[in-house]
Amino acid sequence: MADHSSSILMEMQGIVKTFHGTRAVDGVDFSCSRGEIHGLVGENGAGKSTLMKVLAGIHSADAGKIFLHGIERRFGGYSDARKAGIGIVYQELSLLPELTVAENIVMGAWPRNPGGLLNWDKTRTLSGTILRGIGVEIDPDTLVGSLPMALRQMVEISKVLSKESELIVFDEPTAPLSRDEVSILFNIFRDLKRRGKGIVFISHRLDEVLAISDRITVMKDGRTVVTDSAASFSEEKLIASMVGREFSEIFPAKKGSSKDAPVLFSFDGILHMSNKRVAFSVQEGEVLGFGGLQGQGQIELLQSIFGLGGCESLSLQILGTRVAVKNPIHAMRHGIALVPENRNEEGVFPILSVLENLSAPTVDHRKRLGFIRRLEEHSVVRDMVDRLSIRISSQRQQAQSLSGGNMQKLVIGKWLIFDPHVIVLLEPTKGVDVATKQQIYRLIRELAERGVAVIVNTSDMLELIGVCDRVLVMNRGMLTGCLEGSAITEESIMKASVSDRDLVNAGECV
Amino acid sequence: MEKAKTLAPRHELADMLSRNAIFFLLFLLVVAMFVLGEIVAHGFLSLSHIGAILRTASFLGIVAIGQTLVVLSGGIDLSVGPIITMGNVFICMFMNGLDANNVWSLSAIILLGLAFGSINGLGVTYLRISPLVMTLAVGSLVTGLTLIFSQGAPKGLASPLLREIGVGNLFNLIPAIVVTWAVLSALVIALLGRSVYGRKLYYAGANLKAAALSGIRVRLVKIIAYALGGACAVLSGTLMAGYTRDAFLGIGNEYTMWSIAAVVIGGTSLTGGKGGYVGTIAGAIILVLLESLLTVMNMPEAGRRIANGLIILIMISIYFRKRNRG
Amino acid sequence: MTEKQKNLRLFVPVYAIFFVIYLVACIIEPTFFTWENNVNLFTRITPLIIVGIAQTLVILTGGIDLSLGASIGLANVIAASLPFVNSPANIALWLLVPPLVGLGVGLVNGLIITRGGFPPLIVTLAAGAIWKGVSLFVLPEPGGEVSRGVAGALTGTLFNFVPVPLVILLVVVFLFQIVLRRTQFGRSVYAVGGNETIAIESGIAVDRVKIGVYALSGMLGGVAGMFLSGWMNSGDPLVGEPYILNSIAVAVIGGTSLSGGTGGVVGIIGGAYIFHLLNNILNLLAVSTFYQYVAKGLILIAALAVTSTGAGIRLGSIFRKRREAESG
Amino acid sequence: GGEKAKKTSGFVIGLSDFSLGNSWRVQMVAEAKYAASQKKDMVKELIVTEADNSVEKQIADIEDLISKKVDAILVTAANPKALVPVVDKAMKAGIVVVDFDNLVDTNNITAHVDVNQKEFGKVQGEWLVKALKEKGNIIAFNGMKGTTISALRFEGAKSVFDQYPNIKIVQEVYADWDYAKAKRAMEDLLAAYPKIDGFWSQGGAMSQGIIEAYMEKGMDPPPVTGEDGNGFLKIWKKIKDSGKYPGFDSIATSMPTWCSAKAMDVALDALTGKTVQKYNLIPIPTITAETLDKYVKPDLPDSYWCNSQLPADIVMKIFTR
Ligand SMILES: Nc1ncnc2c1ncn2[C@@H]1O[C@H](COP(=O)(O)OP(=O)(O)OP(=O)(O)O)[C@@H](O)[C@H]1O
Ligand SMILES: Nc1ncnc2c1ncn2[C@@H]1O[C@H](COP(=O)(O)OP(=O)(O)OP(=O)(O)O)[C@@H](O)[C@H]1O
Ligand SMILES: [Mg+2]
Ligand SMILES: [Mg+2]
Repeated sequence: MADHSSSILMEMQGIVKTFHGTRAVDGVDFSCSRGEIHGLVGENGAGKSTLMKVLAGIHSADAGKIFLHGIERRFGGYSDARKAGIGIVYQELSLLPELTVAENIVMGAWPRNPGGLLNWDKTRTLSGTILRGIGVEIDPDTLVGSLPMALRQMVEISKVLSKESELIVFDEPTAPLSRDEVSILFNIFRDLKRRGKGIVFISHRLDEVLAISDRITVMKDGRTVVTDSAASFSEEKLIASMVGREFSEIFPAKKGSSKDAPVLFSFDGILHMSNKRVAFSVQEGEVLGFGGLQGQGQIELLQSIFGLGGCESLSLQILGTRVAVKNPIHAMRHGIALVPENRNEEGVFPILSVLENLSAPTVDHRKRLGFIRRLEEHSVVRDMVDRLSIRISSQRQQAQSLSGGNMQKLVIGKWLIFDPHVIVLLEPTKGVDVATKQQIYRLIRELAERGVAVIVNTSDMLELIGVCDRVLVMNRGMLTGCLEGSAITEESIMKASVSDRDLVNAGECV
Repeated sequence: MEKAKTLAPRHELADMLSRNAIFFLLFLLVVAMFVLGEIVAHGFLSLSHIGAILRTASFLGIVAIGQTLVVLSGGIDLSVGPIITMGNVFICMFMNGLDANNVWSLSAIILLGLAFGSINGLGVTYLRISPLVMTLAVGSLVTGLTLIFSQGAPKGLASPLLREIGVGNLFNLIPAIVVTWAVLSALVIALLGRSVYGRKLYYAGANLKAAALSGIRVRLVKIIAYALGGACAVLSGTLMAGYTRDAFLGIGNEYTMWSIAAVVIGGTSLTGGKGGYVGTIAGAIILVLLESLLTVMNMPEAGRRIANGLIILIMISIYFRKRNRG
Repeated sequence: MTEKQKNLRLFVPVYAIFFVIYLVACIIEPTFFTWENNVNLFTRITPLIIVGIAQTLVILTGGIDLSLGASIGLANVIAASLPFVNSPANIALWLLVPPLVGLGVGLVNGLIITRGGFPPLIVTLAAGAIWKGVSLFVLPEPGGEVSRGVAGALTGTLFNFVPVPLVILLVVVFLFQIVLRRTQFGRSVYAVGGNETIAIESGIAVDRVKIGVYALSGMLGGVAGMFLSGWMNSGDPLVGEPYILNSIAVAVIGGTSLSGGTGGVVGIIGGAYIFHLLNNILNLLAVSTFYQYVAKGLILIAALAVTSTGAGIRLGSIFRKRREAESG
Repeated sequence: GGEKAKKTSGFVIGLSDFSLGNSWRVQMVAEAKYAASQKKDMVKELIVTEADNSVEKQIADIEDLISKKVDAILVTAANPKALVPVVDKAMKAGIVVVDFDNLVDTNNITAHVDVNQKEFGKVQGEWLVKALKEKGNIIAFNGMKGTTISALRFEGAKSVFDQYPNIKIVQEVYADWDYAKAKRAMEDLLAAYPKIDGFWSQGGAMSQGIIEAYMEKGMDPPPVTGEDGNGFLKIWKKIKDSGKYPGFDSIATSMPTWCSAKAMDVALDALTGKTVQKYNLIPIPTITAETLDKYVKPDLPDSYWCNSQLPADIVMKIFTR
């Protein structure tokens, strides 16, 4: 530790931050040295992002001190912190989709002519250089809104790199990235490290944290549980200190293979984006996963099941009967449910109550003469709150006052009340902590066992491997992999996700 | 969960109190204004004057039913003024002063209101035009049609029955129109609080995408809100014809902004999905009461405008202080 | 998609509609395509363009300014109440005071909105009522008088040929195009309207930008009020009323989205023309005013349907953005 | 214009009205149209524009009429000052311009056709003072705030009231000549003032609203001045004939709806080279309880204005379904 203190870049002492009585950060000490990658982990809501936002001057701390190079500093806002050399890559991307890549990168610090007017040429060349520096080739004039998520994350990173900060905080930058992209990012980390910058790296992917960090801090309930060198942690140990107990197995046991189980659901259609035919089916008791790099047509394929378009000549069968689905209402009529990926925009009603949120798809099931049977609604909702152990103080509590994980439970819960035959889950554990993840995995398994056709799309490789009985891998709008049982490994998924062999066309996949 | 359950009752009570605090506040404001009026002008608090105020508030209150529904759905309706005038002009034309025409005239006028309201709704949902400008355009359209059909000179008369509703009193005390308003209010409050449609309206207003992805026909829900908005506006115009007997062009003009002000003062959020009609009732009464108070105080036009602006500012600062405190 | 493509998508429809109407007008009514008539049109659209820009600035930040009518009205009555002798001092006064009054109105709006965190629609609605009251206090009924010299300067011609309103409108549009495109303030406007939190996190002084747009909006309202006082040769406390909603319509037809963050002033001229061409043609065709309302309603709906980037949704498009994204 | 004076027929005439907000204005326009139809030999076309109470739109309307190269423009102005430049422009273009009803504040115009609005208010005021025996609290009901007519009429009335120290105007109300607004204001005023001795009302439909507010409360209305709207005259006659409200009496002054037709005559005279007077005053008849029966038209609708030159069949076409 002694040699650390000589090169300490930033130190926070006794930071406290309260939101309306909730102690988000409760007396935390945290530091980062030159050339150090400091991993920060903890459950959802542990206070990681809040701590970092205090560091960046976005929140002002209720108590505590921040030192840069041993000098105490107070930041009135992010621009202060940025001038002092702190950069932050936000967890929720801080990019404006309607503006160009170049402008997003320089935003807040536009290059200017001597006359004071913005210099667009300089903006373009500057951002182009930075992007190329991290191995990304995008036209700086492209609108960010038309980029895939992974590229957006890269733009977000460029945005911070352009500021030449001394300490850079990366708050869950890897969530939308593929393996390759993560390794590019880690190369950037190493480069920054070599140049003596400090890095704070927050992630829920513990293997990544263990792989890249020098030191790791674990937070829980707004406090620091432990800070130690990365070498002294194993994944099990990390999880144990995060959740405060031993964690035997995150994933529930899979169902044994049963080739002759009846087919619950089958899909056949031509994907718009590739004009290729895609077909698959789900057997009883089976959890079907979709994998591959992001943006290879998985979302189009799966959303079309719910009547949101994306496929032509669509033919869906439920228990052998053909069903026509042109919109979500048709889909629901046939018992199809979809849990969207973007919880805040597509999933919850933030200003409505827990009760109203959970009741949304099924209000029509509980009506008499156009009016809602309120007692029944209340009890149905209470049962679901209990079943998913959603932490609320009252059914009339607004959804926006819940934590992210609990919000996710609302989104899943409302479809469980609907009691679907087929459920499509898009990124069901995005931004959800380990304990909640475990619960959601159990739930998925339970649904499958109860005869629901479960289809999961996730960018988390471990999740695919741990949860799914069968995994379909897509690449460029084609099915390029169909893996089952022990064949589901990281290597096989990776191989399939870069393969160009259209299995449906070759007749190798149903 | 055990913990949550035992905690629940106290939370619910505190919840309810804070939820309803605003209604107490609005109620207090109404009382204070009445008392102030009585101090300024003896007779302000007489039953007949209260009746007169409630009657005027009824016209506004009924338009504001539609405005509340539209605002809850996440929109706004600037066409209510022209649609009120259309209702006022056309009902007199239809009825022509004869009770025999009542049934078909009323049905026809309500259909007209529903039709133009639906045009608003269709434009907002299918053509994806912002409600602010869509309803503005429809307002212009409606004004033109009203002028063309009346050739600038409204014809006909309200029927005796309508006239009775417009100016008559029940038991020599309560204006019949206030009773009409009360009945409609009860229906709307039940619709919003208890019905499936009402709930869907909140869903659509609170998060359109999430509602659509929960299998709610958000377009239909919105179109119905606008259609009901149109119906409420023509109904209000019709009742105004009962009050004035003849039709007047431009009778609805000021109701567009008034109805929005009533909704806002009543605490409904202009971003949709939050609020209800109870507040709007208070909002309507407060606005009319203010107008009346300013009349007896002999306030010049300039002062009236300022007072109207101030009361809105004061109300929103109360709502938002509360919200910011959490 | 690149920015250029987006801008084409935003502004081309407006001008397409404008040219179609203009061409049809030239064909059906010979007096339409006279220089005199076109000069009349320049004069009429100038105040609408000025307030259209004002409203666009505010809308770009995700706000709205319903008090524009009041700032126009207040500046207008104050302009008409100023001494109207043609002395240089008076002319300077006349050119300075109304915009400053508008600026004051806008500043107050901006301060209330940012300090209180209140919704702009309600604040400006209420503030509009208050300022309208003040205008009625300054000049209870239409009247007052404006120096003919100044009035002539605003609505006359330069070098006996170039109509001053045309110059004004071109300069204003050009100026604000530069402001929006090339200044830090202008770019901040887009950032704030795109996403306020992100703007804050990018180190933009969001409150200052907001106060700035409301102040500018008020000031432009003041300029429009001044222009109108010159054109009308007098003051009218309620002259701004129709401009409240018309400015919003023009901004939207001009390609600016009411949800903020996209759009600009390039489409404004087309938008303002679409608005005024119709009355002009129908007047020239001697069509009853009654039909003008209907025609205006219909053309507005048609124009909006083509240009509006409203917040409604198509079910299939819930994931559309992403799909576009993924196909490149 | 000199060269146009040679023409004797085929004139195109524009009428720029500032608003069509009430039945008086509708009838006024109808009078012009009727007059034009009676003079088909001279008037080829009458183009009516309506400015929706907007000064700006009226200026634009007149500019368009100039572009259209009409022979004459009849104008009733939204604002006396605002139209001066555009009238100048029309005069410069050699167009005959005649203003009427609401005049334009200029001398560079072919002719004015005026009804003495001050006199209108003054006659009403004098009658009210006499009816109240020079003593009492009165309320003044004005028309639309900001219109010249409303201001001039009140000025005339006030000049009378100011001479009598015992006549007190306790309140001025602006009810836009509108029935509903007047009635609503009355409901408040009745609560605020225990006793009002009389009303000076500029007329329109306001007088009717005032009286009906009293009658609906079962009270006896005091003297109320009014205008010659048929609806008001009918109520007045009903009250007079019933004898149930002894406290009520009235006088109605009259603003002729045919002032537009008169303006057209003047314009045609100017166009055909006849000499026209610069200032043409139309006298105002007054209606009292004695002459009431002569004016009221029980068979015609309420919205009809009795001082009219329109034949009954046209009136019926305008005002009935
Ligand atoms: N702006 C805010 N207002 C109110 N509460 C907040 C705010 N930001 C965070 N919180 C609360 O503070 C706590 C800590 O949140 P924070 O975002 O720091 O967690 P986190 O550790 O980053 O979690 P995650 O892994 O989910 O990103 C949570 O209870 C959260 O709900
Ligand atoms: N924006 C907010 N405003 C008010 N209260 C909030 C806000 N965000 C969170 N909270 C409160 O803080 C509590 C704790 O949230 P937090 O995110 O820490 O939960 P958590 O236990 O981490 O759950 P999860 O793992 O599901 O995220 C929430 O239950 C909520 O009531
Ligand atoms: Mg959380
Ligand atoms: Mg976080």
